[in-house]
Amino acid sequence: MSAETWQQVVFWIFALLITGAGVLVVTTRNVIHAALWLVGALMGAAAMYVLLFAEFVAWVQVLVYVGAIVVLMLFGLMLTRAPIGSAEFDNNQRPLAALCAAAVFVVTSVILIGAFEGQEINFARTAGTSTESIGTAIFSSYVWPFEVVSILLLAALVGAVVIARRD
Amino acid sequence: MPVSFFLVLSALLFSIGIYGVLARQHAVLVLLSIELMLNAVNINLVAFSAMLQEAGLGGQVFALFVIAVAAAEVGVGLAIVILIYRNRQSVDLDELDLMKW
Amino acid sequence: MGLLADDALRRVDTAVGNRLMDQRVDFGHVDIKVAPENLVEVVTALRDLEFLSCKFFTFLTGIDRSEYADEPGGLEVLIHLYSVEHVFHVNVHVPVDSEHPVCPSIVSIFRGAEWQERECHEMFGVEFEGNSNLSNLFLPEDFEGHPLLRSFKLPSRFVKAWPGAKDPEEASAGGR
Amino acid sequence: MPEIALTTWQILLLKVAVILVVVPMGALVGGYAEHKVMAHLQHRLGPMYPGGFHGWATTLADGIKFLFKEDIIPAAADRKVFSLAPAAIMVPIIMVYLVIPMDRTLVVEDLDVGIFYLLAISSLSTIGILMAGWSSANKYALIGALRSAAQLIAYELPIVLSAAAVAMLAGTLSLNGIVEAQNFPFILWPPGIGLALFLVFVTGAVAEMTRVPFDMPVAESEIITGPFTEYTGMRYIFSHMFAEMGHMVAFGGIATTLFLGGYRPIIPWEPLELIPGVVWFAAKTMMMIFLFLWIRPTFPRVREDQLQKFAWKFLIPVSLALILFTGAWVLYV
Amino acid sequence: MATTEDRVVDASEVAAEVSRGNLLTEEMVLNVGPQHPATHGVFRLLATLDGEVLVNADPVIGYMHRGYEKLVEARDYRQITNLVSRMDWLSGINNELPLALALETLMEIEVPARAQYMRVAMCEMNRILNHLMFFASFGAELGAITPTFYAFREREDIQMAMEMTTGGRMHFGFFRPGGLKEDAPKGFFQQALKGVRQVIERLPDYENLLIGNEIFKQRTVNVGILPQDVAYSYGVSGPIARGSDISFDVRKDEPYSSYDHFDFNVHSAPNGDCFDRFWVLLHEVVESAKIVEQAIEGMPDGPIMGKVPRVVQAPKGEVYVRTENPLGELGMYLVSDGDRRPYRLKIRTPSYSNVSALPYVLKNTYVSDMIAILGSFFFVLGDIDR
Repeated sequence: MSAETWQQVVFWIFALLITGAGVLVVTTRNVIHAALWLVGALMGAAAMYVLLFAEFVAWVQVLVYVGAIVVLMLFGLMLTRAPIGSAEFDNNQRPLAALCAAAVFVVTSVILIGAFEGQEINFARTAGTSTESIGTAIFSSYVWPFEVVSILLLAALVGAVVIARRD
Repeated sequence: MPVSFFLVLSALLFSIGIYGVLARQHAVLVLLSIELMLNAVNINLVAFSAMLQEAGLGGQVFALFVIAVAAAEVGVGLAIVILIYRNRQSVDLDELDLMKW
Repeated sequence: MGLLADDALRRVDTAVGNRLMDQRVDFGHVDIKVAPENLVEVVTALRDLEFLSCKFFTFLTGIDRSEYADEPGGLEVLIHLYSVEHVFHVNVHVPVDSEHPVCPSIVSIFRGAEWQERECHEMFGVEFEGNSNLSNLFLPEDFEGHPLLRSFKLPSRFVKAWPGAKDPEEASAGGR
Repeated sequence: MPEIALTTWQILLLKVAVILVVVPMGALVGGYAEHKVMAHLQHRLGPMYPGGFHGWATTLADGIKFLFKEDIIPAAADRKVFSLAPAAIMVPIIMVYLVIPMDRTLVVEDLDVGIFYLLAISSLSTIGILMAGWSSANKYALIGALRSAAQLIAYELPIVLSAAAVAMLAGTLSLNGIVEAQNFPFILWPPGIGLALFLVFVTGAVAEMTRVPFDMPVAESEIITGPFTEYTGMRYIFSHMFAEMGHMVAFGGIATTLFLGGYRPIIPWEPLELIPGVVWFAAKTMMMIFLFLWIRPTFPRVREDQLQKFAWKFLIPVSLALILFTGAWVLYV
Repeated sequence: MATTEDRVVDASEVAAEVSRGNLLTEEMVLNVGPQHPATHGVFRLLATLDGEVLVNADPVIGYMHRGYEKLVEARDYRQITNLVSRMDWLSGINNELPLALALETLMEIEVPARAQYMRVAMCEMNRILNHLMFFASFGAELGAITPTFYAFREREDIQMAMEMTTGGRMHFGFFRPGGLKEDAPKGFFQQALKGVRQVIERLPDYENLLIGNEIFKQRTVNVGILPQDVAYSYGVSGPIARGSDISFDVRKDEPYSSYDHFDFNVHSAPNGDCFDRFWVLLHEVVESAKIVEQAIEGMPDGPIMGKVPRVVQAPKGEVYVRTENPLGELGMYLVSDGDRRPYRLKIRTPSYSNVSALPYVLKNTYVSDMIAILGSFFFVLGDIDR
């Protein structure tokens, strides 16, 4: 089998994983299970990034998203002891929501497929992007957004502390 | 590999996220759904970045920024949820119709 | 070394002598007898007065003298206090009614009395007025009777004599 | 010797097989070392009989004993999560070994972002611990899981920061590159900074492994091994014992790679180069493991709030300052 | 790093907030025990938690209640000697002493000097055994495992000496009203001296291992403070009381069994926290070792049994006798109506009174401090439940 086929196989496996896990996140009846399924979806996305030669992004995804954000979510859930178990967490607008989501999906897919028809990702050309080039990109072309994001993070940090403080 | 594979996957994930945001009552579950949507965006960005290699690494860099923003969002979001829970003993978004407490 | 017992008794006498039913020295310890209604006052004085300062709460228990040889008596609550400063002991005997034993609680004076009163309650059935929590401390919640009363016989004593009371051969011959 | 031609795939499989042997062996050796090192530090013999020589088979016997134990899942537990948790703890630990270079070529995959991969993967087992603690339906387990998560988040930062400083010194994120950059091990050179970074890393590592003095999440005398209270038999072995030992060996290897010059001799001197790299690596890793084991019988356990304060108010500022110093060193020296 | 003081304030402040109802957080009831490594036996603590703060702690005892006070009423005195040594199983021989003393007081028996010195030596050796055990367990509770093994190594030699004489390692049954069961066997004195000298020699090292450790200090200093007046009103005695600045030791205040012949200090510490309790405990070990040395070196010759009638039968009367058990004041109030059995024997055990102060100390502390406090309260379950 050619490398191309292998990539296709890997893509389909992880696409199924992401979709399945995503669907379970929004339908499962247990909040902790939902968070754990989100881990599955995120890991699948990380695998996608590896497939797309964005290794650095993939590991940042694992480190920050899975290692920190989801842990924080689980931590918060267990700490507050808010209802976790098999209670009904959905409201009564499920059909409407499904309809809405389906509409969004259909419309965007049609537009996207139409717009990017025939465009290929050429894996042969890509020798993988080195981490160094990402660093260079961040600190040259994108240094302003980087600073803005830093300030945003700082603000969020302060904000979270202020909100959650007991006084 | 056609780029539209990734785009459709991303659109699908985004729609799942939309469904979750609309249909869920539990605040944390809504946050989780938002994470799904952000990830859909990331897949898009990275796929475009791979497609347009000559144009630089903007896609990947922005994916990193999105992750950073997601971290900030979860931090503040979770703090709010905990605060609401502490004051109202509930994280049901449909019950939070008061603008003050 | 601390006070001689006679000196201690004199001090107790000056402090609360008019409240006592009986006072004497027994094996170097001051023995006083107090009616339940005067108990709180006497114990407070024993603790707070400078020249007594019996601050150390040793124990509180009951004694059922109903089968005491020759001179059977009633039920009494016994409180033992000790003065760390002046090194002397006071035994406070509080005679209570055997049928309906009631005694004022001294938890407000000595915190340690809480558990001891609970124990005394379950073991002797003494009601301590003012102690809000008199649930069983040692015994199971559904235990019936007050085991340290003399009228409460150890059932096993009747079913089977204590093995050491007889020679081993004899005991093993008796079956189980 | 006939030339054996192997395809990339075959080599990869072979390497994975080596890893799958190395990890359990490492855990076994770690377990045995823990028995004996601690015994001798405490003036006792430790296990002496199984296997003949100094009770070497004790760990094996222990493992076999656990194999035969009943696998109990509490009635109130969340069955799926409960049974998956040991795997979620174990798999990341095994995956860590994939990138540690044991010799110039003896590494499964020399990733471009090696350090980053290590840090990302090793943070994953937290999720397993949270899963275990929550699904056990036991208050002690839940408290343990929460403590564990809080601790791992807090101590991840010093580790990441000190590893980042190492990456700055080496000018690469690849682990092989880092080893090659260490003509003198980083612990010796740059003087002071390297040692301080090493100490920060080791402190963070001990906390990540939840060993004394940072073993609040599994404190036996308080919450009775915390998240793993309800686990029995093989699940217990995998989630706790094996994971702890695997973690310890892995962190020994990481510290060796980052600070002690990995598979290279301690000083660049020709005769020392004759000794194979694997030997150097193994010796240094053993030393690190001994250090970890030495810490355990020496200290009491710190309290949860002291632990958090230590991380946030001392370790993280110190490691940030060290990053600054490292940057200055790289730029101006 | 923040000092421990502001942490203490912190916990009580949070608890005060909770009680004012300002914070709507859920309280969780945690069952510590009956089987829990930190409780050393079947002891249950119902802990109401608010986060990591203990809002309320309710000890539940009685799992080991054997009803000694009832049992002794049906047994004669020679049987009781062996019964009481099972109360505080870590210091068996100390438990036998007050019973012997009570009977000797009532029956007016003179105990020969050699028996008295032997009693002191054995009681103090037993005290060392007991204190070393708590040294071990306290370390283990705080996560330091090494003290356990060191303590047990030191215990062994002394334990051997005890075993040589009495034949038992825990329940000795060796004191009789009027004296001892037997004289010391050959080699006992050497073995005992070897044991205590080892303890004196090595104890500074152990002190450094724990007391000199910064983490240990952080865990114990200003944790679980028991103020002096509270200690009095709960009747707390022994090393715990001395840790709360109460210089109260029966051996000094009302010497029994020739304790006035020996030169020793009573250590007390000012703060009443876990550290002080532990400090007192460790220093008592050295004092006890010194007493044993003095007793053995000055051991008089002579009989080991006074003039005791063939049937031990106490005359009518009531007496309260107290001794300094390793854990505090062990007292026996003996009411005799002239029978071979006691009419009533109230046993005042130290652990019972000491533990009754636990709810006070545990209030508004952290969960992890709870373990340190439980460990520093040095109790034996058999001694609580009797």
